[in-house]
Amino acid sequence: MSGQVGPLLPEIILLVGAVATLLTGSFLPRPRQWVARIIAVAALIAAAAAAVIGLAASPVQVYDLTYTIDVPTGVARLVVMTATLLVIGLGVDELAGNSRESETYTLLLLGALGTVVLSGAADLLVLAVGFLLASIPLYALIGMIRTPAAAEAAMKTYLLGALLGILLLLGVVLLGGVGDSTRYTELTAGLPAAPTGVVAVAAVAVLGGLMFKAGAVPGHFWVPDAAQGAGGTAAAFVTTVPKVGALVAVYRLVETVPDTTHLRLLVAVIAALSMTLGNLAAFWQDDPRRMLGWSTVSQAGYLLIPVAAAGRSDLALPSLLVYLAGYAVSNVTAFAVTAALPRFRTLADYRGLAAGRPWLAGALLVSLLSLVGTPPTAVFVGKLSIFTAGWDGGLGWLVVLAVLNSVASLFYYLRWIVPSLRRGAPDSGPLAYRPCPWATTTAIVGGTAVVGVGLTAGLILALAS
Amino acid sequence: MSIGLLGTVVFWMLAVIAVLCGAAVFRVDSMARATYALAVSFIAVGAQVLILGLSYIGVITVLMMIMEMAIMAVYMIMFMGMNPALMPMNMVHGNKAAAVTAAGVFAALATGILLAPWPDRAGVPDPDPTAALGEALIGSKMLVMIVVSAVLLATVVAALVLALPRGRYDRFGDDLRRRPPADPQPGGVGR
Amino acid sequence: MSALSPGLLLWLLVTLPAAVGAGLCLAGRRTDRVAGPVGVAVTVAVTGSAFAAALVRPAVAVPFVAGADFGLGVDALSALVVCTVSVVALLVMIFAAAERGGDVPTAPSRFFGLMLLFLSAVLITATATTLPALLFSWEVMGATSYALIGFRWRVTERVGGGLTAFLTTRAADLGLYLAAGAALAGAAVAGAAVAGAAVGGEPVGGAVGGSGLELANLPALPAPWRDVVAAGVLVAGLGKAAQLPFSFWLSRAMLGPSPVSALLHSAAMVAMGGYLLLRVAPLLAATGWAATAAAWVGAPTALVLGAVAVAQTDLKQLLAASTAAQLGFVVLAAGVSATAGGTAHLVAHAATKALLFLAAGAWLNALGTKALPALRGAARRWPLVGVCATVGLLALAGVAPFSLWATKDEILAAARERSPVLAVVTLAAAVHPRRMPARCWRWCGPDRPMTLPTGMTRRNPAPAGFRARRRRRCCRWPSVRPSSGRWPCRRCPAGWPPLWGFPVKPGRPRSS
Amino acid sequence: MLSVLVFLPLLAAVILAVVKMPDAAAKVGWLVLSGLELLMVALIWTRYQTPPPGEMAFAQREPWLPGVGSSYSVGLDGLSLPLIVLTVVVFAACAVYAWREQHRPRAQAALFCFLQSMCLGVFAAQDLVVFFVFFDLSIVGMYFAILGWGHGQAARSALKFFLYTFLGSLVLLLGFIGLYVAADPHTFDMAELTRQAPLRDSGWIGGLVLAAVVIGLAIKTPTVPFHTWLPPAHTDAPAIGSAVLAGVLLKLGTYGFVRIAMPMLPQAWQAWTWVIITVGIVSVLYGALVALAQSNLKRMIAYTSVNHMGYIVLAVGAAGVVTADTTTRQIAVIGAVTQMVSHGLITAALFLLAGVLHERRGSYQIADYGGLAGPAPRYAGLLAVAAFASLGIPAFSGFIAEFQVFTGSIGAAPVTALALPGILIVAALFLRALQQLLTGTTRGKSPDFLDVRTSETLAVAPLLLASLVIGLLPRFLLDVIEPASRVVVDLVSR
Amino acid sequence: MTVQLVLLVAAALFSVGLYGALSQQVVVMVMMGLELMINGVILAAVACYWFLTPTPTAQVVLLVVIAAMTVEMAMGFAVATLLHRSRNSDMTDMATDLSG
Repeated sequence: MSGQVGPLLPEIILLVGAVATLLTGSFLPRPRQWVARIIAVAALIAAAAAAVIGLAASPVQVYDLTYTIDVPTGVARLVVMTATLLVIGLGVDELAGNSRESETYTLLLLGALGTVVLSGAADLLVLAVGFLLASIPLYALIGMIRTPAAAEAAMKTYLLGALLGILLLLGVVLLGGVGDSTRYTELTAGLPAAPTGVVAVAAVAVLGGLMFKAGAVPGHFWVPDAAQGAGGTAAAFVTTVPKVGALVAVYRLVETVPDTTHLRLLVAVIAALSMTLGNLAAFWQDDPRRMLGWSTVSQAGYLLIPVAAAGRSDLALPSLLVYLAGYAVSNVTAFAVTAALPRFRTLADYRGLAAGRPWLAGALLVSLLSLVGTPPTAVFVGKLSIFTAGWDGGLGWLVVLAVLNSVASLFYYLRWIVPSLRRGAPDSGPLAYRPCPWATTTAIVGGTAVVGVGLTAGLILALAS
Repeated sequence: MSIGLLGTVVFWMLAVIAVLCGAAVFRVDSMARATYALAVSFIAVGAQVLILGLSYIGVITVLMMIMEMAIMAVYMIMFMGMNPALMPMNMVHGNKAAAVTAAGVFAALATGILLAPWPDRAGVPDPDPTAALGEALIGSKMLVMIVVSAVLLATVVAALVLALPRGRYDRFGDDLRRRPPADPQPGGVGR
Repeated sequence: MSALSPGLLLWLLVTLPAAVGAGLCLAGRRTDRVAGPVGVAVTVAVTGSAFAAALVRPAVAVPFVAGADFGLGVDALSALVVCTVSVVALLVMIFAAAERGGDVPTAPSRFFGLMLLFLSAVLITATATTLPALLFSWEVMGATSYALIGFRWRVTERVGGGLTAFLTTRAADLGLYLAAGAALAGAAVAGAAVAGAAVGGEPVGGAVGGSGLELANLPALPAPWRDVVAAGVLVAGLGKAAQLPFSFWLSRAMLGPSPVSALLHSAAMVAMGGYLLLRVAPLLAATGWAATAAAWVGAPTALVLGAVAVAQTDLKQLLAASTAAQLGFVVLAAGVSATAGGTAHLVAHAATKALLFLAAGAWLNALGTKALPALRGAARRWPLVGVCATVGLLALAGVAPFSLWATKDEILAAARERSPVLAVVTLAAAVHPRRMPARCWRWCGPDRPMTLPTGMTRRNPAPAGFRARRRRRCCRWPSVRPSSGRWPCRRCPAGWPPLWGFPVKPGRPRSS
Repeated sequence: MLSVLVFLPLLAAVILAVVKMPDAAAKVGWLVLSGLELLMVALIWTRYQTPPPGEMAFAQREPWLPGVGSSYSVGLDGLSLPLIVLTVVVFAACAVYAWREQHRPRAQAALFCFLQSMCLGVFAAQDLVVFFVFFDLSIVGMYFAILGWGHGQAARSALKFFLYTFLGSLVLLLGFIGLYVAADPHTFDMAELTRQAPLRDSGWIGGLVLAAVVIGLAIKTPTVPFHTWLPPAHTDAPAIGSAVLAGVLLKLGTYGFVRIAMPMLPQAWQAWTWVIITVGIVSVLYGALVALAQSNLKRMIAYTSVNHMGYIVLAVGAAGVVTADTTTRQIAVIGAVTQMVSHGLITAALFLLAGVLHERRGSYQIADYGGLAGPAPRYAGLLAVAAFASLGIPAFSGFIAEFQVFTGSIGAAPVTALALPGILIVAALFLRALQQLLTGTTRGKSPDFLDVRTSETLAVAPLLLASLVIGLLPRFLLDVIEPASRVVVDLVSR
Repeated sequence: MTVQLVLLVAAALFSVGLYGALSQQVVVMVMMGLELMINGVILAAVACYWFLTPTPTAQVVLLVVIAAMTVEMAMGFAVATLLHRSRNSDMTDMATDLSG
């Protein structure tokens, strides 16, 4: 039952890496904190490697069936590791020499660990603690730069997270109470016999908590604030990584809870609300990060489509994973561009980017078009497959709505793309200002990855199905 | 297994106390009193837990709550500069909406609770629940506790990062060699 | 020639002028010097080929669009028409090549190029045996006529004349498109009826579609489709032939250079309208109603436009109106199945009208006007032209020894067989032309010295350079004496309904 | 071979975009690429053998997205081969025309190479996802072409274009997904979907999927009432952008009708064919009438595109009237495909010539010019020839196309004769425009108008020559199209 | 004494806490509301343990809830401190820089 260390190697590496980063960082002089960064990066790479090995092995459930290591967990691990690596890459310029650099890496690793635990949880209690582990570093990351805006964002995130976390706990308590167990395997058997109303309320409560992590309605209020107020590193992390674990967790939850609760329908409605609200709110934003924040809300809506089709379509799970992978890379890349130009806080600032910084503009273009869902970028295959899964799962109306939303989203992404392609003033625009090198490199790597994932998405799909 | 008549009576008295004190938290006119009311509410629930046979958990609930209230008092004195006993307060917003929401939630929950066909008790409690809990913690639920440990680590790091404006480099210099640390207020607490 | 196979001969007949014409157009100014001689030479060759083809009677067909071949052939009817066309064209070409002062010398290469293209289109029309081939040349004919009428492009009015001509005839051409569709459908129905269920498998462009679009097979189409085809062809024919209600375009088309007018309206475009109806006369007859309709359009046109012609004071307008009127007889002939008479009338009219147009053009070149009052005495000044014109006019009037007298009688006879009322109308129409030459003769006759109204240049909207050039030309004609700018207009009856498009008042002369 | 043809321009685009080089080198590179593509496409044409029904020539299939039943699959038949050739020819003309481009020529060359690759990809695609990928990317490429090299209100027009066509492409994607879901086993493979015709007995769902596919394609085509993006996009696009947009991109929509909508959804197509025919008739007449009302040359040409595309819609609609005779419907489809090629050649030439106006004098207003034939006789000649070709005068390809469209359509559905006046109106508007632009006294912005340069002539003349060749000797083209059209009609009659 | 009655008490606590969390302006007071909600959850968990599933798992649930409470409160204090230091305010309503 216990002591199965091998399959959990990636998680263990992350935890050990976090501790090692923290301890090493505590004793390092300020100019040499890069050592902590190396440790963190090494831990992530090692964990990713272990995750790849784990992916090759057959699915297994460890710790008395409370944790599942299967394809979704494996893909989520890889996506989380990759995204966190990219986040560290884009954050070097901002963090290097910062007095909290090593703590930031520690928190990033712990947050990543929490997300991975969420994605692998096969027990409501593991889910609950995973939720905590994924949430708590977020508060600190968001507030890390200590500006008033960051503090405000941290506060909002905290309040919403605590409230919805309690809701999740309530759901866990009730499900455990009526289902005789907290393990999914037993809940699947026990819940159909339990009072439907209670199960439904409890499932909705758990779902509500997870929506906070996914940044979807109704737990979305913190996302744009965090994206705008937090530092570039934190913004990229909190809008990208937690979603991965949360959505896989929701997927497992939806598959566990009996059909009689109509949880799928609720998920579909949440999906519809998220994508619509996120898009509508993003329309007139002038701060690129805040716009991206709202766009991630709408992306969460799209991501919920395959969840709503869980079990109804063979493609539901593969499409979710593909979309997650594509989304993570694209979103981090877009944030990397903002991190490369931290002084540019309005869309108009980006005027002339293509002329002055063509590579950066290329990365921006690719990542935003990917978020729109343009082939051959990463999200395209994701969108294609989630639409297919949604339709296949009997959610035609939702797919139509998603299509309309995609078109609408094009509008505000273009509000960012178009100025960056224009000719700008030579003395004030990007030409006069040197972008942060690490973030730029990360953006370019990310942009390449966006296309790469798009072209090789077949592998992920094949792997997942 | 039953708790007997006396247990039942005490249980309900505690329940009434818990709810009334809970409500009082938002009715009294000072933060200190609110804190005490909250503490009483928690202790009442902790006692209920004890009555229902979970001595270990009941005790840690009570203990934890007392500690927390102490911290809260310290916090208020430290940062809010208020005399906790006397400061009148009325700091609410959206009162009506909040009340309606809460009432609605209660009504919905109550309806659900009353209408739901709750299942019968499955099995009997362990004769020694604390031992059973211990076994579960190192057995089937071990992973939960492992993750909780990570959560606690994260909490420590996160809370310190947020709460402390001055890090180690501010105190000990960039090479961490300055002794004694440069603190505005001497005493080694980093302020 | 004898070495050539008949098919090649036919191809030579139609492609030689097209190729040379296109080449001349493309070459632009570079071939201006040789354009005239080349044009005449090619037309000579075409005339030779035409007569050869008339003897050999070749027929060719190559696959063209889906469902139909591009078929050409010379039969008795077309042999006559092809020869007439080429001879008239030769005459016109020679005239144009010899022209010195008129429109042509401004851009001879373009002019002869377009003329040759036009000639080619006419020849294809005359020899077409399938609907696609017919429509092909039919529309090219319209387009080249547009370019020729608007040849002097600096004068907006002239281009406008071309526009009117093209659009009007094209509006009528839509009938041919309709006819083609209906013919195809009808052929398919017929083919399905014959071949049973074997429709799906056979290749497109095979027997079924192809035969349906052959002109000779049109009368055999099943009923509803045949009527649609007949209607479409009828409209197209009437449009080109400038019959009522399409006749107005012909009046505007008179703005073109004289050789163009001559070719267009004697043996070529207008005549082709009549020719088409003659060719499909069996189809018209097969439907019953279409033949009657043709007859009842032709006869009134002859009557009304004959009257219009008499009222004209502009020589070219007069001739144009009379062309429409004469074509009315041809259409009538088609309607009453008097194919032989109609064809003869067509040919005779072509010869006559070419003569007259050339005479008009000669005078126009010489005098700068074609307004009848201004032509006073012209015949005496240039006796040869005068004699020719007189002969032409007499022929047009249907005076006894000339050809039109005989042909018109034949048509009349056929009409009488069909319907007495028709015959009466036709007879009335036949009377009109007899007044016309007298009228022309009165104006152009030997009495008075001719005059050139100076007002003409004053009113002309042509640009300064143009005007200067004409003044120079005027100076080369010392006999031209300025006189009063007013022309007598007492003879023109006011108030012809504008429906027919011809000027109801004498108006200002439309020359450049 | 086919894949090389498709992806070589993409490779060139990447090289042009990434490698820093002088502008002249970029232009030469683009020309060389165009030459190579022309050679390759000529080779493909000579080696092309009509494939048996249900199969493709030059077929290639590689696994790509096995999870969703999609693979990289390309191939050619009589429907796609002419359009592939058209694409290469039009882009080559653009490469020549752009020889004198001053504004960021390297980026422009890269972008158009990219666009060329995408357009070729759409025509070659034999898998719906591949089709969609190329389809969507062509929109993106065009958007940047208008945005980067347009004039006037280019940003707004480009956005309108993008939003409209992007919506169209996504609706199309919905339709594809519908087909995928209905197929058993689920697949995006075109040949397989065509074989299955999955929604044959599903009643209104088939109609719904067809509606999605048709609306998606109709927006791209565009037909009334989805055409409103077209005129502003054309007006503000650069000359070569307009040429590509009208010459090639519009064909993506109509090609989709014959390639996807008709063979894969035959019964729904039959059921809704009267709607298609109606839309076609309305597009023909409305496009012509609105074009007649334009005072801006480019807008006028743009609206004639709506009219010309209407003929195609009309014809493919008529092809769905199963009660009619097969032969006539085949002729209609042949006419439709011919019209695609013809319109591509002629309209590209027209737009390039319109671009000359703007390049010289900065205006497309017809009233600003007059008597251009004086200072610029060669320009006048080219424009006149192009205009006549466009209005469907015989000896040019437009006649071949329209004749077949009408004979076939009228034969299958006599009501289509209502669209005949379209021919007349288009003739009227073109001749009127010619009259105002070219004839009369030289006035307005016309004096000292520089006649066409060699590069412009070399760009435009081959397009018109190609149109002339097709107009005079259409068999070489029709022999390729006919077997494929027969297959399409057989498929839609199921 | 039934599960319904105990759960009703828990629901009452939860709702009162919710009211507080939604209505209070001071961060610490909001936290008190949240704590009351957790209090309700604890009671519900105990009820579930006693009346429905008297298993060790239910005890672990309780333990996790308490741990969560502790952790959340710790973070709450940290955030409140941060807010207080950076904005000199601990009122939720005064932090309105980020909106839209």
